[in-house]
Amino acid sequence: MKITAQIVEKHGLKLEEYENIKKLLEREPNFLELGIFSAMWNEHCSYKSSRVHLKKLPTKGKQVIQGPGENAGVIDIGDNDAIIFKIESHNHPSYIEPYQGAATGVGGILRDVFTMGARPIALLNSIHFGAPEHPKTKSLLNGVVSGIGGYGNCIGIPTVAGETKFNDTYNENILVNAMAVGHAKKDKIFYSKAKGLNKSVVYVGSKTGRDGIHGASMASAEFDENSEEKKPTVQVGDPFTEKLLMEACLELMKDNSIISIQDMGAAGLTSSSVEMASKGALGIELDLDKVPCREENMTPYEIMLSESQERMLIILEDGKEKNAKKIFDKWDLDFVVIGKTTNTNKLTLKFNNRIEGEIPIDALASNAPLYNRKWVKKKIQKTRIDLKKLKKIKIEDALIKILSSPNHSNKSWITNQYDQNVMCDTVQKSGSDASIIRIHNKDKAIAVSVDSSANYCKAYPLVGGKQIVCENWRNLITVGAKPLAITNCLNFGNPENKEIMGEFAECLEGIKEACEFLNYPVVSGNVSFYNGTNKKNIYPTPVIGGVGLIKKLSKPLNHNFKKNNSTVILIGKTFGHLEQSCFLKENYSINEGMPPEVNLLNEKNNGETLLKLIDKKLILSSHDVSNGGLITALSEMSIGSEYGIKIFKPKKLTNLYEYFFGEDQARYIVEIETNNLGKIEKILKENNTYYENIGLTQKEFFEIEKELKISTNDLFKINNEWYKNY
Amino acid sequence: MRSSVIVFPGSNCDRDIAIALEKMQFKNQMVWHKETKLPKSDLVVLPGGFSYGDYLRSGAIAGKSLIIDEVVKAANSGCLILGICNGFQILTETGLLKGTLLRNKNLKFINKDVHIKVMNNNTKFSNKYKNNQLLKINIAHNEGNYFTDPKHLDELNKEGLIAFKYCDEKGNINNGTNPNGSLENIAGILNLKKNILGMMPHPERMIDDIISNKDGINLFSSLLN
Amino acid sequence: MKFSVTVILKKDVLDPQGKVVENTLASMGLNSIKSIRQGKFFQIEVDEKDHTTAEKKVDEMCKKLLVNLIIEDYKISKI
Amino acid sequence: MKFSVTVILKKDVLDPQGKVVENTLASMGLNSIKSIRQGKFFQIEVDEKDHTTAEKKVDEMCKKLLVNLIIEDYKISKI
Ligand SMILES: Nc1ncnc2c1ncn2[C@@H]1O[C@H](COP(=O)(O)OP(=O)(O)O)[C@@H](O)[C@H]1O
Ligand SMILES: [Mg+2]
Repeated sequence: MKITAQIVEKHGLKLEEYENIKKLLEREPNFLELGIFSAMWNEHCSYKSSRVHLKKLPTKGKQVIQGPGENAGVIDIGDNDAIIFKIESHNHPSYIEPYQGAATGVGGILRDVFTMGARPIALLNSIHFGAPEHPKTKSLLNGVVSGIGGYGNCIGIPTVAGETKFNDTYNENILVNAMAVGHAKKDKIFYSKAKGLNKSVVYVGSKTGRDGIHGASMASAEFDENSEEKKPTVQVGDPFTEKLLMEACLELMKDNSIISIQDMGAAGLTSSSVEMASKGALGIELDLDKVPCREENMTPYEIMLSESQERMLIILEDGKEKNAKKIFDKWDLDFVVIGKTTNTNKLTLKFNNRIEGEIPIDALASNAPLYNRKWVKKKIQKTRIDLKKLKKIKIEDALIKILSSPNHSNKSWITNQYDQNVMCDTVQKSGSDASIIRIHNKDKAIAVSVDSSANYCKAYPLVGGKQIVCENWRNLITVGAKPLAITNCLNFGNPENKEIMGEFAECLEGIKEACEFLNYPVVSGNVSFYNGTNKKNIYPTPVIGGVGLIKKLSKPLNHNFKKNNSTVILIGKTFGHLEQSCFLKENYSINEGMPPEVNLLNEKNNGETLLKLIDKKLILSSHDVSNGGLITALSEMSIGSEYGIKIFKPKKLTNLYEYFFGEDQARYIVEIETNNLGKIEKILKENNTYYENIGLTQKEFFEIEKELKISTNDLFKINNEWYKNY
Repeated sequence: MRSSVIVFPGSNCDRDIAIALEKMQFKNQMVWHKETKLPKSDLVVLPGGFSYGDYLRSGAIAGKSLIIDEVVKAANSGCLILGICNGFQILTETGLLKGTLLRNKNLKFINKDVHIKVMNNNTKFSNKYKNNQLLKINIAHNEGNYFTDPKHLDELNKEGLIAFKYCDEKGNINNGTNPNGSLENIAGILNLKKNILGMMPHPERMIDDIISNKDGINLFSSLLN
Repeated sequence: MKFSVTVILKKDVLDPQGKVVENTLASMGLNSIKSIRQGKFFQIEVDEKDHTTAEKKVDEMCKKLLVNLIIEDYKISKI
Repeated sequence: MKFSVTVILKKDVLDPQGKVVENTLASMGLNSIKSIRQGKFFQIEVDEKDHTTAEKKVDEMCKKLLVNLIIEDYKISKI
């Protein structure tokens, strides 16, 4: 087949890129080779627009065993235990087919984690949908949720945390990010780097079908009216086979058979083989006749580009094939030696005893395009919203509006569809600031949380980037965990647009600053560009997934009030920042202005001080103050509890709306035994931590003196109605 | 007591139940579904999970595996058999228990802690509980909606073969306290000889205060009794 | 030789899926429905020359695995 | 008026259920099987007198709810 400009374009390659391919090959590629370049050089695999910026992220620390660059990040939690985790997007496939898109997203991220030798112990997700009124939202939402549950429940890994958000910026482009967390022994971690010549390259798992051919280039293209045509690329997940694959791999990993192992994710056999060879500075030769195929007459092109799920590539030590095959036979999985490592530094593809394609590995990997795309700084909107000019609203009504809104209403209708308890190590399920998973057979645990704040990032990407790292950090602290490291999924619009690229660069700068200051390194992540349709880009949505350590597990700490008549303290200063707040958005549909400022010094100090109090067992319950401000946080502490609170009117003469709904950062609310107050104040003062005594818990009622009084039962109802009527 | 846990491809509560049994001092063995011999056991457990992905009908394909013939033999000779969740579904598919488990009435997977009432404590599986005792136990299933014909239902009631019923924290048994649409709020049943128990709730998830509660422990200690 | 098998719950067995589908369709405004029952469908290709033998094989598959005879009815047709 | 609708995954779309069923039948000794694909089956009764209107209604139900057009094909027949 003659390669025309049109074919090149169809492969998502720019003509300059095609010229470059010819130069690297010193000839024209054939169709198969073009397909391989297109898979490796697209945004999803090459990170061509993001690499320049990603390099700036802090990725090191005492706790880091492996940072970005492998299938997942690895951190040390002591006693030879390691935690392996990563987040990944599956936005485009989920928009086309929500159930399968979300399901295969979960399947993919799980493979990234168990590939490295970890038994997955928790799943999380961050899902973003368009406006609830949008005609597509409901079915997308239901499809995605059941897809996530369908996969995770079947494979038997608890889905323990996540976030669900609605915003019309996602009307035509939803976000589905899945995170997996696994546990491994520190001295038994597996990497993807190939080593040694003439080693067997083994294909294991499901058979290869025609599914998802060009999925990776699809994930790197904007949607347009023609996206319908791209539908045959939908992949169907098979969690049952993945369960078998996981058990078989973990069984094989018990001895020393494996030199290198890599899941087949985006761009399937192509990217997995190239990645292994590239990291090991080797060549790889594949005999495509040997690849187990599901359909008849599959071509080398289809075999190399298929994105069939539940497959892995393994490089074995000499002589280990027989024993390894036995294991995969036991689990009824295909196990075929399909090639070997070579010293040619080339990817060589044979079919019917003919060489059908041969490409230098470097041309695909290290010589892939790298763009330092143009970007511009965000023009900052300095508006001042005059509350007095707005229609007067009662505090009570504003609160009810927030608590009953789709974004803030209780999400148990989602989480009840996920098995959160399988594996019997879930100490705290979703519904709290962070979930807690015990390390099997030990008395320590990890805390996990995923967070995003697109509105803040849109308004001011630099601060938004910082803020979201801090919020994630706070969520781990409130359950008593020491935050260790993060993974991040960067969901952005079209990087060829300099405003969007600016959002990316600035968000990343913010993330970097916060991570550096908090010693909270990035160990893995994923970038998803081209989220949007017809030039309408989504809000910049970096999603942060954090992992923290609880060294000695005792009763889990959460935000529900525990007792009558205990003292409630607010840690951190309240300035009353209302711009970009939930209060203005939900009640007045106002989106203007700047996000709240982030003061990293206060963040760090307030968080670390709270951890000290928690370690001394002085805290009954704790919660961070985020979206919706102080009053929303306090009502959340009452909703899940039989106790409410009597809130004192603020002493200083402040505007009540600013005081109660302001979204100032670095704040926590804690409930303490009233007779410990002195002791706690002393510690707070010693640590230069600002605090206020804001109220006392009481039975049944949520109350602000002389302002409002609602029963906690009613709050619960208000918070649980939305989905029932949707 | 010697126990055997059968492991099917796709079982995923096998480790959890094994831990519970060992904690309760059972001498436990894991038995792969392709085995053709069952080790000497006083108790055989069919664990929860998604054997064969729940494809076709939940429990159907596991019901055809090699080891099942041995389990049926053991059951017929009086060995105690416990099927939890997917294990319950397998028991109905093999005919060891009558009736069937249909999709939950809301067609959604349900995971939550529910209350169940002990309906008969005069069995090998429940003698450490009191009659009408309320337990708070985790459920996690797609197909827990128990259905059977009127004649069998009658037998279940007359012979005291209903082991547990879903209820609320006060013990009320009605439509509102029925999570999945199960006939008469049935959460678990026995066979006529009362040596086989199938139940949807997961007692193995309720043996540890830090994780949940200890309401499941007495099921295991009843067996040891 | 190719066959299709349709499997449906017996009349007196509750069909939660059908019920929900029915309600959903009604709530979507498609209300000329009188009733809906949901079952399974199989497309089976067997390696047999003779129709009767082939159909017997398919029947055996149904009885032994595909159908739960206690609650389901089935029908085999050649396609 | 009564219709049956059969729904099956499009060619080339993975059918994990069909695959497992196929393997199970083979391992049970029913090995004249060449391939099996599993789909859905609906029995629908509609309250319409006219065949064409009725079938149109059923088709609408399929398109709007019963069938996932992205990965499935369907067929309506009168019964
Ligand atoms: N936003 C990010 N921050 C840090 N590391 C990233 C980010 N995005 C991608 N990476 C790293 O780049 C590598 C390639 O990512 P990806 O292509 O998603 O991996 P895979 O093919 O295993 O799914 C991984 O090591 C990943 O952790
Ligand atoms: Mg990977």
